[in-house]
Amino acid sequence: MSPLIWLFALPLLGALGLLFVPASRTVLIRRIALVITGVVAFLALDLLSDFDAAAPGAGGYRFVQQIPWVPSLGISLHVGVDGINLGLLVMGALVAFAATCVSREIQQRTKEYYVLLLLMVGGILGTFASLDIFFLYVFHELALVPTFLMIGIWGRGEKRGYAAFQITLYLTLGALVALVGLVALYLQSGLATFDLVKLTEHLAANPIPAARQAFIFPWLMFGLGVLVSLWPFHTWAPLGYGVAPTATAMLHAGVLKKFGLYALLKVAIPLLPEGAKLWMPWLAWLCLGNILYCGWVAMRQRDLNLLIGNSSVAHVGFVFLGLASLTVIGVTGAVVVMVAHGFLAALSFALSGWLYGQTRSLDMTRMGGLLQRLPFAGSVMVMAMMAGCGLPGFGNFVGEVLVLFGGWKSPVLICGGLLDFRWFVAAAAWGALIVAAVYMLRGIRTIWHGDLAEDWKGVVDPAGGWRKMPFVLLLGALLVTGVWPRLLTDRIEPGARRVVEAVEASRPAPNLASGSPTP
Amino acid sequence: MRPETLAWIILLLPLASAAAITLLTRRQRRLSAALSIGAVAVGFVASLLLTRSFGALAPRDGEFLLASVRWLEVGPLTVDLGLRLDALSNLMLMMVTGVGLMIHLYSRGYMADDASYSRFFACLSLFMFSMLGIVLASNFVMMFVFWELVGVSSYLLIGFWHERASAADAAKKAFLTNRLGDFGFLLGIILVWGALGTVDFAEIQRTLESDPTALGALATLGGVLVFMGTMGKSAQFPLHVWLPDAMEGPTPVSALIHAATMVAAGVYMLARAFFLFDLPAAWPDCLSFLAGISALDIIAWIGGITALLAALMAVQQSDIKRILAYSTLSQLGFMVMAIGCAKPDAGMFHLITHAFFKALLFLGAGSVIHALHHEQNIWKMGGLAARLPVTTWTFVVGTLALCGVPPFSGFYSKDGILAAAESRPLLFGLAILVAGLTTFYMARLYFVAFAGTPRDSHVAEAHESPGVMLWPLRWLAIASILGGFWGIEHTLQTVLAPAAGHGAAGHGAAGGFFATLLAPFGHAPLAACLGLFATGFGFALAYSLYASAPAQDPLPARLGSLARWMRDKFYFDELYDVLVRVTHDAAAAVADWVDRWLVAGLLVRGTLGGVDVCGRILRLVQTGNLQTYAFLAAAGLVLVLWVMLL
Amino acid sequence: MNASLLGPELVIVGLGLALLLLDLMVPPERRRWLGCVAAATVFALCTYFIAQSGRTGEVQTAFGGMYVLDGLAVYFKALFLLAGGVVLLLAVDWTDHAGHAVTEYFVLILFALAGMMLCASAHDFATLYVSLELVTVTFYVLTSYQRDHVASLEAGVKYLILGALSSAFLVYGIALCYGAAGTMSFTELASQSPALAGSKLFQLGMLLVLGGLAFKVALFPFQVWAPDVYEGSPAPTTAFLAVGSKAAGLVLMVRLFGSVLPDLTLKWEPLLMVISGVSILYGSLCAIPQRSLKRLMGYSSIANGGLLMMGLAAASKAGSAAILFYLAGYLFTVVCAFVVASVVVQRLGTDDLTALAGLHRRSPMLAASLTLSMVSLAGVPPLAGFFGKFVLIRALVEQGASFPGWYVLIAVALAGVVISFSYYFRVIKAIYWSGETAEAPPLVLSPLVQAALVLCLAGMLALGILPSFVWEAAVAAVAGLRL
Amino acid sequence: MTGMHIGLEHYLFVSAALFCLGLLGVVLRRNLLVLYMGLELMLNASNLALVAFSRFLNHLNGQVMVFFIITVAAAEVAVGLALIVALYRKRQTAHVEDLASLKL
Repeated sequence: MSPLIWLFALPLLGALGLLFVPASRTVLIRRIALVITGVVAFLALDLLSDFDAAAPGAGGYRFVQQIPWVPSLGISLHVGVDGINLGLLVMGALVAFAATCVSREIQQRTKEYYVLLLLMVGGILGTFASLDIFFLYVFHELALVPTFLMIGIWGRGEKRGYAAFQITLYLTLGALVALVGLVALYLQSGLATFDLVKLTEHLAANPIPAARQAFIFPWLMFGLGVLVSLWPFHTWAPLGYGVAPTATAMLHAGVLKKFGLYALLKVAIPLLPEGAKLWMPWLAWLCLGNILYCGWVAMRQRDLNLLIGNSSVAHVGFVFLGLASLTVIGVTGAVVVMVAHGFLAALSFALSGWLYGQTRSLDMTRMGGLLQRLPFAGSVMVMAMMAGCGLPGFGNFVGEVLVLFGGWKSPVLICGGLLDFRWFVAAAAWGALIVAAVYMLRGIRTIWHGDLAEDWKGVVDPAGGWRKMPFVLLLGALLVTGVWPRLLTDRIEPGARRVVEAVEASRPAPNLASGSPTP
Repeated sequence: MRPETLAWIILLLPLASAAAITLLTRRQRRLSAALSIGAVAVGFVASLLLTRSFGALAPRDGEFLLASVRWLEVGPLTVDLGLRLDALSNLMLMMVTGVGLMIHLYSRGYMADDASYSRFFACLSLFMFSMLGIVLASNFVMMFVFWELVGVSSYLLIGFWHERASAADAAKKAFLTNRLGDFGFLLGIILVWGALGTVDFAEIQRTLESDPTALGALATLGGVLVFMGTMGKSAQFPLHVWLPDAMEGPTPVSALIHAATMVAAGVYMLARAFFLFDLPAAWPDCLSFLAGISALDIIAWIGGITALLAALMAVQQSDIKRILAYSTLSQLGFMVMAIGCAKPDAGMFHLITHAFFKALLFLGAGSVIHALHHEQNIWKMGGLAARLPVTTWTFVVGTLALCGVPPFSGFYSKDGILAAAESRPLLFGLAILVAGLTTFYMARLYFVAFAGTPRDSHVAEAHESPGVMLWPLRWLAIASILGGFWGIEHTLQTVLAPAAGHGAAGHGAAGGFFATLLAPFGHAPLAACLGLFATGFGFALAYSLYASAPAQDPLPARLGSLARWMRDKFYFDELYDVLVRVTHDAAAAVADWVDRWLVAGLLVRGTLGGVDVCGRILRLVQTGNLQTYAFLAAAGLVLVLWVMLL
Repeated sequence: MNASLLGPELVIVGLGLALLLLDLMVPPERRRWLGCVAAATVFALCTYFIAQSGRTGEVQTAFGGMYVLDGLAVYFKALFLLAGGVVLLLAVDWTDHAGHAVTEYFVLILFALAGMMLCASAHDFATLYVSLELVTVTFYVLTSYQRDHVASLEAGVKYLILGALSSAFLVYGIALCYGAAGTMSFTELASQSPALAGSKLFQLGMLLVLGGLAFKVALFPFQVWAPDVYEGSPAPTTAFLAVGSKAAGLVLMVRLFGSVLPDLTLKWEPLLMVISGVSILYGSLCAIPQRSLKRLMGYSSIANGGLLMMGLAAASKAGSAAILFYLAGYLFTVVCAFVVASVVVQRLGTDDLTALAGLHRRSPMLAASLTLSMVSLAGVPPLAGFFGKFVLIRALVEQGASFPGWYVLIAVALAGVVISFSYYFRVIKAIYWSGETAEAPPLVLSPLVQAALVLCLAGMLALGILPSFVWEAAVAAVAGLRL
Repeated sequence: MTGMHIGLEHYLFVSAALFCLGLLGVVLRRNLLVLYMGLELMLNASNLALVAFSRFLNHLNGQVMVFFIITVAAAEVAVGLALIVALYRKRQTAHVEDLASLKL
């Protein structure tokens, strides 16, 4: 049995198992969840170390296993990893473990909480392990209800009801629109299978007519875009993450959100190359909306979580830019940003969760000087915020720089060639280096530096290994990816290359009328 | 030991020390300091050892060693974590580690009472690591990486006393201003890579030497963008505003980072990548009105303007550290100007000597501040010479070096710059003027703070600093005196002159001691004489105004509003505040408004509300009355029939 | 002539009659066992049909072709029996608490069940009419069963008048069709299908018939009754109404439009699309401000009717198979919701959403069941509702390849589904995080209710996680359609 | 004999008129019982049409159908009247307007 199956089966079975544990035994429940996510994280790391040794199967995937599910519709539980989803899986597993660690803050209704948490984790990891489009989608949707319930039950503040509904409705809308696109793709391929590997091979040889591609692609682009808070469909994210309990925000912003990007990268672009070429200029425009506009919005926030949320939306813009560039460097960079942003978003929300637990408020204007009381949390947060404004040494820098380099050489022309992609690179660099730095530094300045307000004399730093562990883990992961990026890029690049080559190899379907046989 | 290994040791030891202090020895103050100082000391010794196996002081032409690890390899982009060892980097290594060692030692005394002693040394070590990374970087991306790391360590050190609002603000400002420069730097790097397909210095140099037009129409733009990095890091006009504020950091930090090393990184980068700037002018079509202006022209003029502006500002400051900060700005402008005049060797020479005497001056100022319990206003000092003898004589040595009095090191290096500017009369005149101004404000500082009688009770109680702070002063004073004779100039000429395309001039180390002593008068008599004259004039002017130990500055009365403009730094801060407010902050406000009211409000909430209202209206159909239902059903059916059948 | 095909229907009717007789002999406190016996018998029959469904292929007819037993009929009979069985379980529990004379209620359910099963096999306008009326007339009584409740009576009267009105349309339509085609036999109609599609008179008749059937499925323009009747009727009745009656209408529609008159279907695609689109929007929009659970389910029923109708409008086997699958999932889901609603109304006296507050504490099982049911209705994997919607969308997108107008309907359906999330999830919110009532005592569930819930949950999950079995059955069942 | 020939269309016209009358009764009258009569009228309109078609098509099925309809209608009336009476007992009214507690 492929270890990939255990990766998502363990949390799902764990969720099922927890149902039978009496609700009063909170410590036991917590420990079970910790053990399960810990084992999963270990398995994922083990996968990372075994990855290069495992023999690659069709399409460059490793640890492949396929179990027929609904044969008549061509659905099977097909798992396997290449570098791209390997990175996401490892990231997801580590974030899941960290999220379980920080869930100590949950005191009410712990059993329900951990059941939902494990369900969400299982769904997330299942998504990135799947090579079947149907399961890719299904696993992603598994997390929808837990998200809703977790925000509603354990969320903060009066707005949580509205936020829970908004996030649910928005995500549903995006998912459904994407589903229509996926089904259209499935039907149009004429292969009657949802198997990604087979579809990729088949469509490389027999592409869908360009006009159909151009029609199907926007369904995927906008549907998946909504899931990833593509501008202007982004407002659910800051609000939702702002009120969500820590672990939910970590998992959702860090990992689950990457689904849309992942599907865009693995499904939409390689299978609909002509559509991608046609629509990528639009995506480039919209991602500027993410990078610059949301960065500016973040500058004006008073609530720390809204700041982090908006900055997370802005970071996602880099992934879009990398994908839109349709170059190996850009796509690789996009995946690196996905992984690094996963760690970063999780770390940021974990820290803001701790802070909220201490201060019961995230209103930055009321804070100040907290670094004096919280040297550990403060230092880690400063580092996280530095990572957020693209400081070298953290994974985000590598990803963003790769995206910029890739974008510079992008063949994509915008407005029929009036605008070079390089202008977008310049604008994005402005967003990464200046706008991000402005809001991050302002955040550090208002929260951590300056005089310590009288209200916060009682706050305490995370003490003890277990409390510090999630922060250290995530920060360490960020550092490792930043210091030694080849850990990721060497594995990601072949996958990215396949995607880009699929686009480059595609030619508009030959015009039969004018096609004359050459002697 | 192989030189590559030594280089790795030099680079990584400070990082290891920073990590060890952060993770392990945060509570053991002495151990932390020892780790940090030890790392630098080993680095210094290793740098010296490198000269033996490598020969910084007797370099062979254009050779370098490369130690590299492939850091990133994606598609057509490869980036090495590469160390480039040549005479230039070796010289910088010695300077950075040497001055760094002095300042580390000094900090042990200066920071002794601080609660965050360990954190300070951790940050210093982190800074050393980043700075050495810049020095050793073999390609643009690596340099950019360490460039940013230097920026962040500077941020951490300026904001070291983060509980002080002014320090926190200054740190933020420094980082953001640097980021503006880095924005251009990064774009420049990408641009160069886009045209040449590599980021490696050696490869770019090779390509550009064989084909100076390889960058095409983007050549000058690329150079200017990369130069933006220097503008940020070396605080060149118009990004100079952060450096004076950076004096909020502890004084050793000001000495190390904001005088000797980090701010010099921009100049070092210009010298390192000189081949990129020394290209024929070429602009893309949309910028064709700039045709004919080369990157070096722009660099020279930016340097010149910075030197002048900063010198003018320095004249009317009353904070001892700020005077030195503006002086640093001014000298950095000098260096940049030298490079802009196609004499990177002169710029680099001044960089090294400046590091010695500016570090000395800052440490001396630190000693004063330490003795006066953090009093920094020179108008509350006076008569320090009597209370602080060692500090005073070392300070005087530094001042003389800075003013360019022979035979102090500053004379030789400044002379090189003046000579370089000779070819451009306007810049030359400007440089002479700045030289005069430099002497004027330094003499003013000396007369007001050290000479005369105490103006404040603090001074009377002042005691000389402990030995751990004084010894670095003494050593640096020696270096400031002798820096001109060590053959640094010759080394630099050998390394950089070919790059500048002028051939090795060969003067400097040739001949005996006296030949060296008087060399400037030999090869550029006009520059040397005028420079000396300006120095003398500046001193005379300062003497006439300040030697009588006035209680207040007599200058504002004579200069009127010009003095106010000087004092208020020509209102650049205010101007930038307004600029940021009408551009970036306004954009943020607009975006926020749109987001809040149009996107989240009108679009999202509006849709939700609209759908809700639709539902509420539509369900009014459900009146509960049976006959309404029957009527609706019948009417609906009739409607269907009508549409389908008619 | 093969009257033995009617065996199962006869068993059900016979069982009903037997129960009526037994009622005279069994003492009142024991009468609930009669319901249990009925449920057991129905489940047994259901198992028989599920076993049967594997052996479709040959089409058997009886009564000169008026009655047919093919894959479609078998599939739907299994569905009806399953629904009937669970509803009987629920009815036993409900009557336990309502304190009414019990046996008649079970018997009426059985008769309605028999009517539905006959619907599944109807192959002639006469059988269609009679079987449908058997269902309808029984439901008149079932809806108004709580004679001392004004709401129940009102629901009954509304259902009565509007049901009769729809029957009148249906009958008049049948008359016109008969006039145009000269026959009532589906077999003969099928042979004239292309010609009839052009006849105005026949079209008029079929439109009226469609109206009559639309009433059953709660489709535009006959959708207005559903919320009122759902709200007022006893919960088991509503459950049966929502599942059985809707499915009865649908099986007739599928047979008529899919098997008998495919040409007309193709011609009427726009009409069917409009009907489904309007129903989806009407149901979804009106449900938004709704506070009563049962009434909410009424609107939801309209929207779901519209969704089901999309499968028919797709005029493809994939679409029809999607209807079949969707109905199977819908059965478990809706019955589950009504089991909870029934318990809640009995114990708490109201089905207002505010009454659900703290339900997760008072009865985790009820809370989880209702949650899963809502989630499945909304269409979230891994529950039955998701796969149903998935195959429906697939059928629509398949059509969209030829005519982009389908994407308008798809967009409407997506809008409807997204809106539906808002009210389904509001139920979940009401359960889990609105105004906690601290001292509310726990609700103890009777074994029957537990059994019903477990069955429904198992069905929902099974159809969502392992949809293959039922999906293959649905595909096989529609194999005989002429689309 | 100057009898006019009565054709199918005449029957159908009468039947349609009856149907519409019944429908109007359902929609316009306020009393439940009268309303119910309207429904019966509609059923009878169908019966008339069926019989007419049956006659003109020379086909007996229509006639048989009518028997079914009458039977079913009888059942419907039985249940319906019982219901209305039950309601009347409860509410002392048989007016449609009074029957609107379930709404919105």
